Amino acid sequence: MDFTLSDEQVMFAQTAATLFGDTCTPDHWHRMMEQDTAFDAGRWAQIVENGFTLLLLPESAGGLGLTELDFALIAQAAGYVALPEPLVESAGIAAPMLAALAPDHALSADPAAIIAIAPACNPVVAHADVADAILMEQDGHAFLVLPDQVTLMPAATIDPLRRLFRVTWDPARAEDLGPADWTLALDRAAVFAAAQALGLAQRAVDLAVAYAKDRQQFGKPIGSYQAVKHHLASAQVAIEFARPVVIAAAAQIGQRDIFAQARISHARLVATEAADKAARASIQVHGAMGYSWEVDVHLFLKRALALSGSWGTSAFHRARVGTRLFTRPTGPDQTFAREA
Amino acid sequence: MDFTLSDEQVMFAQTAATLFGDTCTPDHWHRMMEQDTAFDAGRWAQIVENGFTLLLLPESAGGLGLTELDFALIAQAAGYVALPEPLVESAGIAAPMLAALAPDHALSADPAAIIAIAPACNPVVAHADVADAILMEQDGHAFLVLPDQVTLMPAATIDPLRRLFRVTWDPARAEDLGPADWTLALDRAAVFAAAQALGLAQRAVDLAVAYAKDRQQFGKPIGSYQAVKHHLASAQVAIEFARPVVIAAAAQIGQRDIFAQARISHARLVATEAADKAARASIQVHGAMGYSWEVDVHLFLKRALALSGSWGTSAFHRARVGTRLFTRPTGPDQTFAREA
Amino acid sequence: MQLSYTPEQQAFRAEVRAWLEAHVPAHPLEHYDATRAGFEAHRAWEATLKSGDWGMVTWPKEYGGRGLDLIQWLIFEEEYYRAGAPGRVNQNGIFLLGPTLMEFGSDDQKARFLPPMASGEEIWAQAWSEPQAGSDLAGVRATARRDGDEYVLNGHKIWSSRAAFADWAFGLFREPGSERHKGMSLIFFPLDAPGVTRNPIRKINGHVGFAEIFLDDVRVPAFNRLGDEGEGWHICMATAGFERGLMLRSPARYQVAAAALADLWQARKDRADPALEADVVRAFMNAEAYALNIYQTASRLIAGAKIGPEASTNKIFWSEMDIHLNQTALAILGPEAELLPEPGGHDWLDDFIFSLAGPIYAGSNEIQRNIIAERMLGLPR
Amino acid sequence: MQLSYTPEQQAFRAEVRAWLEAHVPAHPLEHYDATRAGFEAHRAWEATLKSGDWGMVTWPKEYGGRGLDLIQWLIFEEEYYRAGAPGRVNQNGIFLLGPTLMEFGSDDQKARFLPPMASGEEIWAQAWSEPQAGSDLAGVRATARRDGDEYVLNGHKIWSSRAAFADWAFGLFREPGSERHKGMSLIFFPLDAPGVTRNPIRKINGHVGFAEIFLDDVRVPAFNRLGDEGEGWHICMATAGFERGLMLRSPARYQVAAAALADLWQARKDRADPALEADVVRAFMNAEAYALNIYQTASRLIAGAKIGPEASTNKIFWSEMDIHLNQTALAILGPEAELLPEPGGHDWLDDFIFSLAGPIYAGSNEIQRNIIAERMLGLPR
Repeated sequence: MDFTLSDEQVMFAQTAATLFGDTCTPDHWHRMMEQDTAFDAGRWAQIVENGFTLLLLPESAGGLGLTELDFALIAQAAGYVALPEPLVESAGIAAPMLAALAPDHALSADPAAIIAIAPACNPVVAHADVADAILMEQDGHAFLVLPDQVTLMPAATIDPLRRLFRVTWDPARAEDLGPADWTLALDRAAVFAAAQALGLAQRAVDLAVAYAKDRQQFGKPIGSYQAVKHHLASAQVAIEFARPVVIAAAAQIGQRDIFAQARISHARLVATEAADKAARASIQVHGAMGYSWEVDVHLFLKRALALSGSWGTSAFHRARVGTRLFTRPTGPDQTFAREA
Repeated sequence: MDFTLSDEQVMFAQTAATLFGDTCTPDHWHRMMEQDTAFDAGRWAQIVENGFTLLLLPESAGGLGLTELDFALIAQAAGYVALPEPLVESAGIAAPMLAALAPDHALSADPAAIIAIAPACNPVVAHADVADAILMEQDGHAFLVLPDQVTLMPAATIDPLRRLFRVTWDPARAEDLGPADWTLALDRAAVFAAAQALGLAQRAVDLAVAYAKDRQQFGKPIGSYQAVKHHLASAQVAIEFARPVVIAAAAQIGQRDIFAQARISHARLVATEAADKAARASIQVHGAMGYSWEVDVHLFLKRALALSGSWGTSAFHRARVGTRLFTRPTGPDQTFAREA
Repeated sequence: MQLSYTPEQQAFRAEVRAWLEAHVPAHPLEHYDATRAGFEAHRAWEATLKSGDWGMVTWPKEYGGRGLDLIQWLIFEEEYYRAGAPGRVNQNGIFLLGPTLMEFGSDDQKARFLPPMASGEEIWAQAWSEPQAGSDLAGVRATARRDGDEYVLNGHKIWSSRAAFADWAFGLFREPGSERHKGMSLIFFPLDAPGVTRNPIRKINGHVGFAEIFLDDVRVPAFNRLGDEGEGWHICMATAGFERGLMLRSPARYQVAAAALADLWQARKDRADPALEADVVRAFMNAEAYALNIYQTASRLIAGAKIGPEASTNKIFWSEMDIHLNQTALAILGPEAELLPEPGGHDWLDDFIFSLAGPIYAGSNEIQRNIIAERMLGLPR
Repeated sequence: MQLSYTPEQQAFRAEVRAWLEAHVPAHPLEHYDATRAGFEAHRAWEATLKSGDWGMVTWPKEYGGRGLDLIQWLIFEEEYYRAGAPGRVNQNGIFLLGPTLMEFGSDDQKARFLPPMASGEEIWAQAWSEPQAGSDLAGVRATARRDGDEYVLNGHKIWSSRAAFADWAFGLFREPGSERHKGMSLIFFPLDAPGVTRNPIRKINGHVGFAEIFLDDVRVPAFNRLGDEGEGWHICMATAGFERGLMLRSPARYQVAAAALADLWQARKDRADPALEADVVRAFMNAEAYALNIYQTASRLIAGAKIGPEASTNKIFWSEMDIHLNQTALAILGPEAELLPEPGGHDWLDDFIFSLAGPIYAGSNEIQRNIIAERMLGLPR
């Protein structure tokens, strides 16, 4: 039993955090929004260069063969900067599915390839405009469709750094890759959404703390008032008790049983709730500033909202926890129990 | 349209508040608890003398012929002192039912008579030990049973000033009063529970305010800290937005339609919630003192708990509001709408 | 206690309903804060209202109003929201400045400012906050230097509602060198006066919602000062009471929203989380409770009572219920919550975003809780 | 990261389970705070534990412990709660005073006090609070006047857990004339010493839960002072850290409670509010999250980290989850919520009442939120 990250994991995550932090700054968000784009090709190239897109791919396919836990740490760092690029969707969910179904596919050999993914539960497809291919779910199969085989209708969304599309496609013209493990895809998506949400939540708190130290009212910093302190302390408590769940869920995803799935769904629920709570507390602490477009807290609120809706509703995830709770042994010796 | 109380209503309620406040003091609670009793015969005599038991009875039966609104104001004053005696159960619910079913019954002629009432939804009967008779629900009928016709088994409860009993009785030996209006009884019980809860809630806040002004920590009264202020302000908000619902519910009870019933259930839900919230805030503000038997806040918490469970669960009352919401017109012109 | 309408009140409701049915635009107007065209369309709507004598219904007749009592006002609002009539671009005039002018203005000031305010010819912005003076309004730094019969205004106002397109603004200015609550005056200035620069500020939904105003030696006549010199704080506190209180937030808007939420639930409950029904019922109860509270307050005011710090409880209640209501809608929408609505669809997302401003503006909820604790409950400052 | 137990850990679990199955009393003991008989029954249980070397499992062997690491401690606790073993009357010794003595005590003090503490021969009460010193512990007024080789103790302690029946107490006393954080010493005194009077205090469930202690010229040897004279505040803060933190609140108790809640739900869901299922699932998730958090912290501490202000987040989380869990149970019970249980039934009512103390004791949640804001987040005091 050892619930600590390895030095390598911490270092790799730190590399990602530094890269993201250097390039995905408030100035950069503003520039992207002014230019009405949600994809920075230069940053994507750096992401590819650093090997982040290869992380989950098997070594046999030229990947790094690392684990969902390693990727979750990167996803958390991506959340902390509200990363616009589809690192999580492509390298965390779609590419591993493609590699499992068609290990020799040309797209699997290209670490820069962007693959979008469309499970039946999502009404729209994220990042379809920049994707080199899309994995579509139908009758449990995965179909690979190329940009010239689909019609994309933009679906306007609240998150200015996220692009969604309704996709029209013809299964007869697409490549049927056969039955796919959509549950694994959903589990990965849920864990990485949770990890991003942790990053979003912490950034929202950090932004508010910085503001509250600086902003003076009635002759002292607003951060010295109990009301402000307690808003932010409560948000931090939510983060502290979501984080170990997310880490455990990521570490146990390979277990592929109802215990792991319940933990994954638990992680998704509480991490997105923490992000919503932290973002709203942050807006409140920022006062009117927090309600303005200029101050970037809204980006974190909006991304949290997006992550809470896709890849299974909250009711779906709560039901998975309920199934585990009501049909399997519970109690203090069951925390790390496995399916018999 | 006039949403104000009459001067007579205010004065009558003030009379009750003064009587209760003079006799039902912290010292008196403590004495009753030491003597392990929940009934003070002297106070009951004063209640009777002041006509409070006659309030809802028709003038033809020697009553005052006043309304549920008048009685609700008395019930609120009773809540403010956590009145132990069964004024609400007997004079507010049971006696009017008896008067409606058997206007010439000898018990109706006795203003001091205590009548307990046992709807099917309650697993136990309150105050059965001091009752001159009990109205039992069976198959929609009301049966009047006398003390020598029942066996009482005490059911231990959390509220030290409330006595509950499981009642064994034989319908064959009881007086069948025929089909009774159990819905009206429940409506009255719910409104008066809500009114008592308002009183409980306000007392809990008032006790905490008095303590917080006095208690010093870190060199100033704890009531000057935002955390304490905001706990109590939030409780007061809950009270302020329960009160008009309770008043309107009491005033509209005679309407006997789904609109009135939804409002009654609404009143019961939010007033008992306000009492729970206020009592817990009060305990928290009192710190360890609030957790001790000596300080009386616990009486208000416990009575609120009792009122939340009897005469229909919260789910039952929420369902009544839902029925009105989902089957009748809603919107801003419907606040005071009636069944067509 | 009489919780039903008189025949006169029922007739009045019918009159309002008929007029609105005949006059409310068939298509929603563009938002008044979004573009000049939207703003002017709303100004035209104010003129239409005025033409039917529905502009300033609670104002006394002598000032261009209809002299309605508060129950009639509530009925008017119910019908107004029920009809889906346009938002009131004139809100600052109706609820904030108009009543303040009536209470503190000279006869000449009332004659000059109230009629064009009532007709919508002059639309007003408020200019309370400054970058360093938000919750702490006594921190205002903008100055009004007296120069003969004029004031020379300098400073930087922010979060001014309507200021992007409005004609006039009113704000607090202090005598140079004065401090905190002293030496402040409430002064009106035209937003097209020389020396005034206004920059729109975008809200987090991306739409313009406020402006900041820079004043650089803006000259206005001393006539534009409301009340005595240095009385600004006192007057402003009275105005803040109006703003927080009964008048600004009509219960009808929440009842309309709660009804829309119930419709959303009915339409989607087969595929939504069953646990959300309790929240839908709760949203309805909240809107009802708010309406009942306001009816009660209105009755008390008609009977001669004065509104006190309980106005702060209203602010907290409506702001929290609004967030809850919209969060429930988004939860029902589930995977579609992040999508903007189809044209003509209810924009729950925008309502949610707007609701987040509730606990912040018009006195943050933290300030309101302090007020409740100190002025209602009597806890020490 | 390895989220499964080693074969050694599994074997250890089996060993604990077997021993507890053989030794846990068949019937629950009377509560240790309720009567002398209940107290002594628990003391006897401590002796039984000691006989199996299960008394002070986390203490080093040299002090009569078993020297378990924190993961083993968690496994022990899981089995202990799973077996429904008696509450630990020795809690103040195990988690508060024992570790503090090991860190700050002299060798002679350790030799004198630790062995009887480990065996249960001497049961300890804590005596921190005073009527005017609750959250503000630096407001302590009780005095320790030095008189040769002795201290003369005077004052009034309150909310002392176990003090009604315990043998010894430890508390803060100040040098006469000293103020606030200075001049305080941590001193042990026998509760049967001349000049000590103790009055039991009833909790809101009507049971004795604390006592107040009056000290009137109580003489103790200077040997009974832990650490240097005037170092009491420093030592006390270290102890408060132990109390708040990892050690006091084992996750197993909440997991047992969450499992019981799920059983209650399964048994009654046909007649309970369907909306409560979400709360039952939430209670399970909370207990799981708390356990995972503690496992993570235990792993970090084993790897050499120190526990910091994040202990305050634990306090808030467990206290709030405990209230939520018990409120959910009462809501499921509906009309029966106010009734005390049948003999042998789960006493949700008492658990609920007890949970309300959670946000108050061991540093109120208001104080904990201040600590999180100031020490974790770096907000100004």
